[in-house]
Amino acid sequence: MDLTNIAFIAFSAITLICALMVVLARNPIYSVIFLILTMFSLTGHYVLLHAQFIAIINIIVYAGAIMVLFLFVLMLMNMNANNEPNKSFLWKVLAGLVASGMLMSILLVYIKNMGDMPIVPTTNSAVGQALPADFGYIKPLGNLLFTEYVFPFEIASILFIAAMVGAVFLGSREKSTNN
Amino acid sequence: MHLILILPFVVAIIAFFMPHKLVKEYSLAFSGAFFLLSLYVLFQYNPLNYYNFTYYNESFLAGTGGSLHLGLDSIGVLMFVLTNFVVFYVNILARNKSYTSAFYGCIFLMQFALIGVFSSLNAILFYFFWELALLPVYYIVYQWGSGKDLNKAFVQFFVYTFVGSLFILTAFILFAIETKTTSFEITEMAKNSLTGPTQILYTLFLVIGFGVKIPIFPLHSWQANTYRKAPAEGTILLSGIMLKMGLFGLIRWLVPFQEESLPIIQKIILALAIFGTIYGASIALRRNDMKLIAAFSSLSHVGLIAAGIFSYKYIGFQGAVFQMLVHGINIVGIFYIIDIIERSSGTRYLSELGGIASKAPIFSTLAFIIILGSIAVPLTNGFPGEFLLLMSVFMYQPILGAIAGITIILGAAYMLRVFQRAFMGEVSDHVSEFKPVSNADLYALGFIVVLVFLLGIYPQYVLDLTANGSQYLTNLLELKNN
Amino acid sequence: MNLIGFENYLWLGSALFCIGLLGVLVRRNVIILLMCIELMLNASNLLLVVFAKMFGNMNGHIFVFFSMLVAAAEVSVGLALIVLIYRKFRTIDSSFLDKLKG
Amino acid sequence: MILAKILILSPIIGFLINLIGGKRLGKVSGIIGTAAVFISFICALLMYRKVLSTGAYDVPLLTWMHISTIHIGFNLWVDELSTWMMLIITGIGTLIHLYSIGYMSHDKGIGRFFAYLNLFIFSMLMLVLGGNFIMLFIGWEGVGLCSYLLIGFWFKNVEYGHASRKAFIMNRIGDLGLLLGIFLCIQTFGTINFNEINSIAAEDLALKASGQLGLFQPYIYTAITLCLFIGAMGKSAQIPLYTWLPDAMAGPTPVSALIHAATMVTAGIYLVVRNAALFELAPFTLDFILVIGMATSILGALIGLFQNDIKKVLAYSTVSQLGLMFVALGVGAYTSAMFHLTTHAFFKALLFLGAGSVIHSMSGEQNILSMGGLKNKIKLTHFTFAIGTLAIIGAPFMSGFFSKDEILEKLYNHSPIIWGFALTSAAITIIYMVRVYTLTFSGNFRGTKEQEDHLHESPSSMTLPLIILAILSILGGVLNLPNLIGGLSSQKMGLWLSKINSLKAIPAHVNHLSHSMEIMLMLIATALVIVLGSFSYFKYKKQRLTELSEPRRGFSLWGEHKFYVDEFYHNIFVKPLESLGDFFFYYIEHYFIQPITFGSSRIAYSAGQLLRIIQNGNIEYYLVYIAIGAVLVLSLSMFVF
Repeated sequence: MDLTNIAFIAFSAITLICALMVVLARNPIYSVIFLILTMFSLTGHYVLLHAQFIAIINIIVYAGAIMVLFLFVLMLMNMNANNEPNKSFLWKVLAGLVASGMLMSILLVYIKNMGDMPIVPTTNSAVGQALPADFGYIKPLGNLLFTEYVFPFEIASILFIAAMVGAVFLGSREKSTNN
Repeated sequence: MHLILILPFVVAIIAFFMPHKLVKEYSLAFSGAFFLLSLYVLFQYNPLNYYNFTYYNESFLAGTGGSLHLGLDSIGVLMFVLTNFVVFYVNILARNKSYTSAFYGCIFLMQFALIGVFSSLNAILFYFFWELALLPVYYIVYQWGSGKDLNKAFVQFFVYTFVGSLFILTAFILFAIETKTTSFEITEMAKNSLTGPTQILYTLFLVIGFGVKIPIFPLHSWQANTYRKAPAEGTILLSGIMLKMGLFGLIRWLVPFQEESLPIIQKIILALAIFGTIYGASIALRRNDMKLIAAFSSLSHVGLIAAGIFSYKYIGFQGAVFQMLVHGINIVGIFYIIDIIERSSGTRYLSELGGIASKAPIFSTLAFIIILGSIAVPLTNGFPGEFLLLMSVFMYQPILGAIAGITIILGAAYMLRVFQRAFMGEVSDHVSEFKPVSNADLYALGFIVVLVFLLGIYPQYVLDLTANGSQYLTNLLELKNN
Repeated sequence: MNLIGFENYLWLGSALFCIGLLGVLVRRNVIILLMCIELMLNASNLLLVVFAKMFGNMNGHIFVFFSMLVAAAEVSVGLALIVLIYRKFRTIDSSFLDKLKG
Repeated sequence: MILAKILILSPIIGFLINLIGGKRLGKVSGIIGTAAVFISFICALLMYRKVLSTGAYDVPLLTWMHISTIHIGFNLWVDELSTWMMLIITGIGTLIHLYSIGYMSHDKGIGRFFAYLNLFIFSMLMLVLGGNFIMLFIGWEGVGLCSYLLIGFWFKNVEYGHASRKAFIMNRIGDLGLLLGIFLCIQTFGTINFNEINSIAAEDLALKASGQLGLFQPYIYTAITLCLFIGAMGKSAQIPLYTWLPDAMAGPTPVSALIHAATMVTAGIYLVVRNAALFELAPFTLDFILVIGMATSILGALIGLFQNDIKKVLAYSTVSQLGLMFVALGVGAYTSAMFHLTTHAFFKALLFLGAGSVIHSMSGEQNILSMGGLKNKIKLTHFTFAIGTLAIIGAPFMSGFFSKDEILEKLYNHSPIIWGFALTSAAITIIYMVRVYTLTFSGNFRGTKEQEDHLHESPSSMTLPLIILAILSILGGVLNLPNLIGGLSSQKMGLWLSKINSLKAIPAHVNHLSHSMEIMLMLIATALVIVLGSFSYFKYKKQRLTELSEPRRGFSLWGEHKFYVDEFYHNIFVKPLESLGDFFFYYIEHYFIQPITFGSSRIAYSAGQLLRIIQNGNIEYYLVYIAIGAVLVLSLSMFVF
């Protein structure tokens, strides 16, 4: 039971509990807060998995930007009160059934394919060869991104612009109709 | 060749964007010019070459097995002239009405597509034009049609023709899969041929696909409804030239690929076609709506043509091609007459008509001659074709020939009934205010009358032209059957 | 150094995904719906990173990168839409938003 | 060559002038029309001389069509038979045109009338001059068309329109038979040229006569000739296709005289004679023709007995006489049939024109019950009509006597029973023709006062043809006197016609009747005429209107209603056919054809209705669907992978 194991268990527990709280919290503000906590714990996992860059942008983009956006919108709508009506019991049962069905089927797939998976983890990658020294660093990521994936990268930037324009447009049209 | 094809397209594009006031004269002038051009092409035509005016460009539709391979064989050149003729008449007729420029654009677009259909030597290209030809007519029927249940009729028309087209495409794909060819050029395709069940499937699919358009007996229900609802111009386009697309398709894409003769299918289709002939004629005997009568008479006539094609004989092909041309001319005339009557008296129902002959003698004389042409009186153009067709069916099977012959009796019965009810007798209320028929209309009908006599007295000109095409098909069949 | 079984990560990712799904299904607030979708996205991100480690290949990281990007775009447009809906209907309760009824 | 062309073209030019000139020409159109036919008559006479001196010849005009190896051209074949027919057509045609100038002078459509008449002459000339079946068929349909146009000449009358349509359609039924016969000829012989067909048939006849197998099976000949005879039935109004001819009397009277008595209806006879060699090879068909002809002859005569419309009586008499001609053909007496055709053309045209003159003077009245005692009012008409009546009943030494006697003699030679039947038909003819004559011309006038005041003799353009035809009706017998009277070479017409290809091939029938037997037959016929003629004359002379018009009972009622044949046809053929059309339209179209599309659209529609329930617009449901779908896919993937 070394430190990483403890860290893994701790992070996992926080992730699951916070995720559950996101779903269960009555107040949307609490949900957002718990979601942020989930993000942080996931960042921890990323660090454990040698994905330093991902960990950092997870904090910056998700916890920093997106969550703030959520909070902002909630504030804008003045939605901190616990005013959401409950769904019917039947609906909840159905949702539970579907979600657990999903979990079960995913797990069944895992179990079925378990033989193909490396059971004993090594310090190296599972397939045997040693991890490169700079695994998860920014430099190889950048290399990949700007050589092999340069086209999707550009496409993504266009998508971003489109989203930005869309968001601005959606926001502004409302104003003009209000006037 | 490609210029002949491109020109209507250019004209169509221009027509779409023209102001409504000018477009009428513009399109009349261009359609007339096209008609003259087509006559020029006809006289330039060299019957010794199998395909004239060929043009080949690989890059068009590349990747689908298609290519821009155009050429007119002798059957195609006749249909090409007929297309231009019909479009010209549609434009003459449309002169009396106010249509937007989109209408004229559609007509020229259709002309473009039809020329493509009749000249494409590549199956995929053929299918491309086939579909393209349908689009404008959908629009014309839907936009300018009238009468209640237009939607219903339109949907019926659409579903039928569209499903029919899919059958054609399926047949071509089937051919490609079965013979493992990647080329859809007709010259390449003709080197292969189908056997056994695939051949039956191919035949069946093409017969269904083309049969919808022709229409062969059980696939005809769209016809009467659409004819009634469509504007006169649309009806003329549909009956004058679109029907010929189906028949032409059979000759071009089915007959050359028959490996062994298909006794059973051939018999079934012949029987259906002949049954349709009698069926259409007997329905036409008692109908009140003139357009409906014309629709069912059309069913009757094309049934006979299809029967002639499926008798797989030289005279059958000759007769079929001749009759395709003649039926195109006569049915244009008949719908033109119906339109004049409807415009002048406000009705096209026989029960409300009568005595037009006293009001408009010249018009009635012309109408009578065109009607004679359609009931195949000797020395009019209907006779040679019907003679050849009946003969070929008779030679195939005397009893079928005799049954098919009943159509000439029934044809006379219903057509003369129309003439008697509409033109003879006492002047009815609707006819008493019969507006005089304009000179232009009389000249237009007069030209058709001239054609009626010309083709009736000297059919050999056309027959000489198509002899080579028909002989080619006959030889092909004999070669493959031996 | 790292002795944690990969399968544990799989359990974790699946559980997280299903919690997100549960949230999507039971909550009526559209914003929370969106947040639960983020949860599901994060679950898949986690697994992508795990597989990257497993195969010693950084392509997985790239995908995480793109998926974050798409998530950001999605959230920005989605929230704009929610604001619009809210202004129009004065509610963001998904049970009442059924104008698309066919 | 040029003569034949002028002969053919002259009427068509007349037709075009009259058609285009129309009303502007006025009365001139009659002169143009008559002149056109007269020119043809002159040509026909000149051609007769040429044929007399140099024999038959061919005039090719234009190629109509090649079918593989078969060449079909517009070529005229001028031989003894076609010259003969030409002379009848143009000669009688000229007279009737002349007559029509007077008869139609009050009609506004006179230009149209003469146009149609000229077109008819053209078609008829095509028919008899055509050197092949297609030419014949063109003329054949052409005369049918003209007949249609002329019967429906007064097109405002709906009844006339029906009559004309009926005539055309019944003719078309016959035409179909003829067309099928042509197809069979092409299939069998590979040619449709009369001469070639006849020479093949002649060869076959010779082979079969010498006991060999021959070229073709007999059933082929039977099929061909039956098909051809169906055509002849339609055109020559034989059972079962005769009902159009009486109705055709709706047309102007000159038309009835020209088309429905003298020329067009004899086309069937011409067709058979033209292909006599073929028919000779098919004994069954000849017997069939004999039976049909005999039945028609007697039926037509019986119906004629009970009709009151003067033109209807003449029409049924035409049907009956045509039947007699077919009987003659049936026993192989081809030239006798042609002889009777000729004399019949003379006296029947005369009778019709006379009837027209009567109708003209009676201001359109056609019912003989309203006439009577006209012999003093319209003397010339009466005189010529009387000659016509005498000729048709076969009074001694009139033309009809010789022609009928020749047929009867040949029939007796064939079989006395057939002779008996034919004699019955002739006897009935005597009764009803004398009845018509008596009721019309003797006794007292039974019409209205105005009609009586208005009675007048017809103009000279109408009486001149009557006189000429009367002379021909008397002297027509000279053309073909029996050997008994004129010696061995007296049968001029028979000798003339025996030169044509189809008759050359046929071996001469042996005449085994003795001269005394022939005299016996003649005497029997003469006695019949005298006895029955006077019986009928005195029976009807004194009858009053009340007696005549009292309702008929039993057999005569049947006769008055033409034995209900029209009604029978209407119920057996026309109605079922129309109901079939309605059945197709209202049931098959609606319950079988339409559902092919509308059924499929209905299936799609109801499927859409079902699926609509799921599509409730609420995002929550959609999410659940997605989730359930995902679960299902995942669980399925377990089994697949």
